[in-house]
Amino acid sequence: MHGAIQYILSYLESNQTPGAAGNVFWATVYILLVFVGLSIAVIAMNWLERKILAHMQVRLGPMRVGPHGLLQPIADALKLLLKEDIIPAEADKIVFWVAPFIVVLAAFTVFVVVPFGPTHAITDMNIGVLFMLGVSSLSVLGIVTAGWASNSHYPLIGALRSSAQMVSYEVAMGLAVVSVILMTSLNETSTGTLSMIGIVQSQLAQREWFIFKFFPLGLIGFFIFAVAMVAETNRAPFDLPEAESELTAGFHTEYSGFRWSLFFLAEYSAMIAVSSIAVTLWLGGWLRPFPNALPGSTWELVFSLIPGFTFLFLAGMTFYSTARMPKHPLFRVQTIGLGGFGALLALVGLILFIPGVRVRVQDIFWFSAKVAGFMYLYIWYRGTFPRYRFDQLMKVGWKVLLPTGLALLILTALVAMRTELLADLRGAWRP
Amino acid sequence: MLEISTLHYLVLGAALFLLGVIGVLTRRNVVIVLMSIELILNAVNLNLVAFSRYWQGIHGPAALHGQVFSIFVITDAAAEAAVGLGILIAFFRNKETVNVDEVNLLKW
Amino acid sequence: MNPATVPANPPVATPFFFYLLAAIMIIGGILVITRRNAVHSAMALITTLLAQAALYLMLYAPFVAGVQIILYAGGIMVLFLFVIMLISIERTQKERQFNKQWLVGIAAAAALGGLFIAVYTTRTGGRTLFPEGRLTYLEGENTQRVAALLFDRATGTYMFAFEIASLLLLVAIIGAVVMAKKRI
Amino acid sequence: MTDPRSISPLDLETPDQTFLDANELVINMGPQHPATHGVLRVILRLDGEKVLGLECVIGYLHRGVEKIAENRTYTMFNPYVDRMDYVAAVSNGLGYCEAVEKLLSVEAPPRAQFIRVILTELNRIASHQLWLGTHALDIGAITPLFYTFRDREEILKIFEKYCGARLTTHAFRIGGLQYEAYDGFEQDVRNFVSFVKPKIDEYEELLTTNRIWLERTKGVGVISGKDCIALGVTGPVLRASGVKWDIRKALPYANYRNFDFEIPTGENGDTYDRYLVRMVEMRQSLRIIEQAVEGIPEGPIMAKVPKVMKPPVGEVYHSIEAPKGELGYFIVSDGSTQPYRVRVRPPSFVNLQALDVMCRGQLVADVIAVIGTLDIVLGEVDR
Repeated sequence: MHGAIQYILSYLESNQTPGAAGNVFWATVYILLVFVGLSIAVIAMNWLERKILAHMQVRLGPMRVGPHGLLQPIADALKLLLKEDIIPAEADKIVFWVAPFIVVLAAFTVFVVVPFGPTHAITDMNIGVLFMLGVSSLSVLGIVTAGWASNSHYPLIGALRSSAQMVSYEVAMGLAVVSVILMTSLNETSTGTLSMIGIVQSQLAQREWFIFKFFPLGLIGFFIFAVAMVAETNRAPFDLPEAESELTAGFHTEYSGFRWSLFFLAEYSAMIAVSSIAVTLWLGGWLRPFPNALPGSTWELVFSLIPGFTFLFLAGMTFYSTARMPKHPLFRVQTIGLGGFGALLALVGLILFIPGVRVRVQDIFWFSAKVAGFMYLYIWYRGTFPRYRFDQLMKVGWKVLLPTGLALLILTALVAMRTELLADLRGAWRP
Repeated sequence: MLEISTLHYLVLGAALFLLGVIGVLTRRNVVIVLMSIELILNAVNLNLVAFSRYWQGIHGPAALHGQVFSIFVITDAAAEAAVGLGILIAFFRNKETVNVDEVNLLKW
Repeated sequence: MNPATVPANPPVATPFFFYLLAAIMIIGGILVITRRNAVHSAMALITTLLAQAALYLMLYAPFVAGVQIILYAGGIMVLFLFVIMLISIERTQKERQFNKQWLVGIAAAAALGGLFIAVYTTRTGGRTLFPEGRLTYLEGENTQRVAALLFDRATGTYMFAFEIASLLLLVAIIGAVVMAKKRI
Repeated sequence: MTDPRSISPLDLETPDQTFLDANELVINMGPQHPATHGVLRVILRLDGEKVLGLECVIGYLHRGVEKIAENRTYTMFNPYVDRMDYVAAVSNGLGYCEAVEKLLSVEAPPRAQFIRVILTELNRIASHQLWLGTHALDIGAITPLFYTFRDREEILKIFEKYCGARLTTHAFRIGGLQYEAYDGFEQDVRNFVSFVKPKIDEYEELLTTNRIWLERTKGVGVISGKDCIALGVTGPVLRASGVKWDIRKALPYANYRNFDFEIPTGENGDTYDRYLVRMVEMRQSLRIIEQAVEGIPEGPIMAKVPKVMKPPVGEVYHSIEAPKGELGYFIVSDGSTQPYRVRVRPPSFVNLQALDVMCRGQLVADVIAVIGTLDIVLGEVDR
C-alpha cells in the first residue's frame, strides 16, 4: 500500500512525462484526462461551430435547448445514441461495424504524443511527429472501408475520393513537416529531433517560433501545412468526400445513430489533432508569447494571469447575456442556467489564479488557445468558401503544394547549411 | 514468466513466413497473393529488427544495420506493391479476371 | 564497443505483450490467406502490420515502427484497398479460392517449416543457435542513429544504397503509372 | 461514329460493373437528391467522373395544370398559374393576365401597369436571390443562402402587405389589379431599393472574386449562343451566351417601353457569365423599380371587363420575360367561358433541355453547378 502511494507520488517530483518516467498510474490518469478533455472539446466545438457559423450567416443558431442552445450538443448526442442503428442489408456487416472504430481509434491515438506542456503529455516518443502523421493517416483506412462496406455508389465514390485526397495531401504535409525537422537540427550538435516536446524546446532554444524562422520559409511551410491539414480532415473547402450537394453525405451516407456519431467525433478530434501538430511545429506549442523577448519573473507572472482573466472575461460575457435574457417567467430556468454557467466559468477563472494551479496550467492554456485559433479558422473557411472540384483539388495538391514543398525543403536546407556550404566553396577555391 | 529472447521473435518470423509462403503457393486471387508476399517481407523484417537488437547487445547501440535493412525492405515493398498492383490492373483490364492460374499468356 | 546501458524505464510485462501481439499476428496471417473476400484479407493484414509495429517498439526500434505504420499501414495497404475496390467483382468470391497445386504448395511449406524447426532446435554445445539478446541502450537516440547510418558523411555506410533505393522508387512510380494507364 | 445524343444512357446498364473497367458507369441522381432542386431525376452516364451523357426524367411534380385550365373559367384558372413557377408567381400571373387581356382586347389602366411592373420586378429580384443562394449552396458556399433569404424576406413582406400572400401571390386580375396599392406602398418599395442595393454588393463581395468560385464556375457548362437558339433556351442563360434578347426590350409588354434599363450580356456563356448577368439584372430591376415608383399615376386600377368572360373565338400567344426566360401562354378560345386549350411555354422546361449539351465532357460536380445555373423550378418543368 505504502509502496503504491510512493509509486504515485514519486512521479510528481520527476520532471518528465508519465510515459517517459514509466509511471503507469499517471499515464492512465493522463490518458483519461486527455480523453475527457477531448470529448469536452468536441462538444464545445460542436456548439461553437454552430453558433459562430450562424452568426456569420445572420442567424442565431441553436437557441431552444438550454440558454443560447448550450445544451444542444448533449441533446444531439442523446438523439444519436437513441436513434436506430441501421446496417444496410447488402452491407458487409463486419467491415461496416469495424470501420467507424478504426477512424475513431486513429483520431484519438495521436493524442498520446501531443505535448500540452513540457511534462503534460502522455508520453514523449522519439518519433513523435512521425507517429502522429502515421497514425492520423490510418483514419483513411476506416474511411475507405466504410465506403466500401456500405455497398452503395455514393459512399464508394466518397471513399475513393477521400482516400485519394488524403493520400495526396499527406505528401505535401510531410514535406512541410520535414522542413521543420531540418530547422530543429540547427544547434551545436546539429542533431534534429522528431519528438514533439523536443521540437518545442528547440524553438525555445532558437529563440523564435519556426513560423518566423528564415522568413518567409517557415511561413511558407506553415501555409502548406495549414492548407494540407484542412484537406486531410475533409473540411470545407476540401470537403469533397462528404460534399452533400454531390454525394449526399459521402462515405458515411449509410451510417446512422451511434456509428455516425463516431465519424463525427473522429472528424473533430482529427481537426484538433492536426491543429496540435501545426501549433507544436510552427507556433511554439505550449510556449507563452515572447518567452525570450519579455523574460523575467514579472512578465512570467503577467502572462500566467492571462488564463484566469480569459475565463473571467468569458464569465463576464455570460453574465451580460444573462442580464439581457427576456424577463418573462418562461425564461426563468434558462436565465438561472446561464447564470450558473457564467458562475462556473468565473469559478474556473478564479481557480486558475491559485499560484500552484496557475503555473501548472498556463502551458495547457496557451496550447489550447493556439489550437482554438485554428478551430476558428476551420469554421471561418466553412462559412466563406465554396467547395473545390475534385480535379482542382488534386491540382492544388500535386501541382501547387507539392512543388512548393519540395522547393521549400531544398531552400531550407541551403539556408540552414549556408555557412558550411560557403566554407566548402571557399576551401575549394583556395589554391 | 519466460523472458522473451531473440529466438521468440525468430520463431514468430518463421511462422509468418510460412503463412506467407502457403498463401503465395495456394491462393488464386492475385491480390491475396500479393498480400501474402507482404507477409513474407514482414516476417523477414521482424527477423532483421530482432537481429538488430541482438547485435546491439554485442556491438553497442550504434549497430543498427538490421533496422536500416528493414527500412530498405519496406521501401522495396512499397515499390513492389505499386508495380504489382499496376500490373494487376493492366491484367484485369485485359482479361477481366484476377486469378493467377488464368495468367497463362506471354502476350495479349 | 560501448558497454550496454540499461534503459531508464524497463518495459512492463514484456512476455504478456509479446504473446498477445504474436497471437494477433499469427491469427491475422491465417485470416489473410484464408478469407474469400479480399477486403477482409486486407483488414487482417493491416491488423498484422500494426501488431508488428508494436513489436518493433518492443524491440527498441521506434523509427522502424513509425515507418511501418506510415508506409505499410497508411500507404501500401491503402493502395491495396483502393485496387481491391476498383476490381472487386462479386464473381471472384463464388469461385474456387485455391489453385490446383495447393497440395504441392502445402507440402513445400511443410518442408520449409521442418527446416525452420530443425534450425531453431539445433543445439550446439548445449546452446541454441541464437542466444538471448542482451538489452541495450536508451530509446531516445534511435532515430538519430539510423539517420547517422543512412546520411552521415563519416558513418553513413548506407548512403549509396539509400540513393539507389530512391532510384528504385522512381522506377516503380513510372512503372506503376505506365502499367495502370489505359492509353499512354 | 454515332451521335452520342442518340444513345440513351438507360440502355447501357450492365450487370457486374466495376469502377475500373467501367467505361460507362450509370448513376442515378435524384429524384431525392439535395442538389436537383426538387424532384428532378438525372440519369448520368459517367466515365470515372466525366459525364458522357445524361438524361432528365421529369414529371414527378406533374399536376396537369394545362388540362385543369380547360375545365375552369378564365378567372378561375388565374391562381393555378402561380403554382407553376412558385418562386416567381407574380410573373406567371402577369403573363396569363396579359394573354387573356390580349384575347379580350382590353388593356389594363396605366396605374395598374405601373404597379404590375413594380411587383414583377420585385419578384424577379426575389427569384434571382433564391437562385443565387441555392446555386452557391450547391457549389459549397453556404453563407450566401442565408444572406439572400434574409433580403428576399423584405420582398415577400411587401407582397404580403399588398395581397396577403407571400409566395403564390395571385396579385393580378384580368384587366388590372384587384387591390389598390396599400398606403405607404411606394415608401416601402423605396426603402427596399435602398436597403437591397448594398446587399447585392455584399453578395458580390462574397463570390465574384472568390478564387474557388471562379474556378468552379469559369468554363463550366459552356453553351454557345447558336446552341441556345437551337434549343430554345431563353432568359439569362441565353443572354450570358452573348445574345442580346430580352422580351422586355424586343417585344415590349406592360409598359416596359417607358423605362430606361439595360440588358446585360455575357461573352463566354459559362456559369460565371450567367452569374454575372443575373447579378446585373438584379441591379437593372432595381433601376426599373426606382423609375416606376416615382411615376405611378393616379387613376383606376381595373379596366372594364365583363363579370363572365367570354372571349371571342380565336387564339393568342403572349410571352413575357420571366426571371428564368421566355414565359409564353398560348390560349385558344372557343367563345365559351372556359379556354379550349391553354398551352404554357415554361422557361425552365425548355432551358432544362440544354442540360445534356452543357454537361457533356464535364465532371459530376459540374452537373450540380449547371443544374443550379439553369435556375429551374420543377413546378414549372412538370406543370
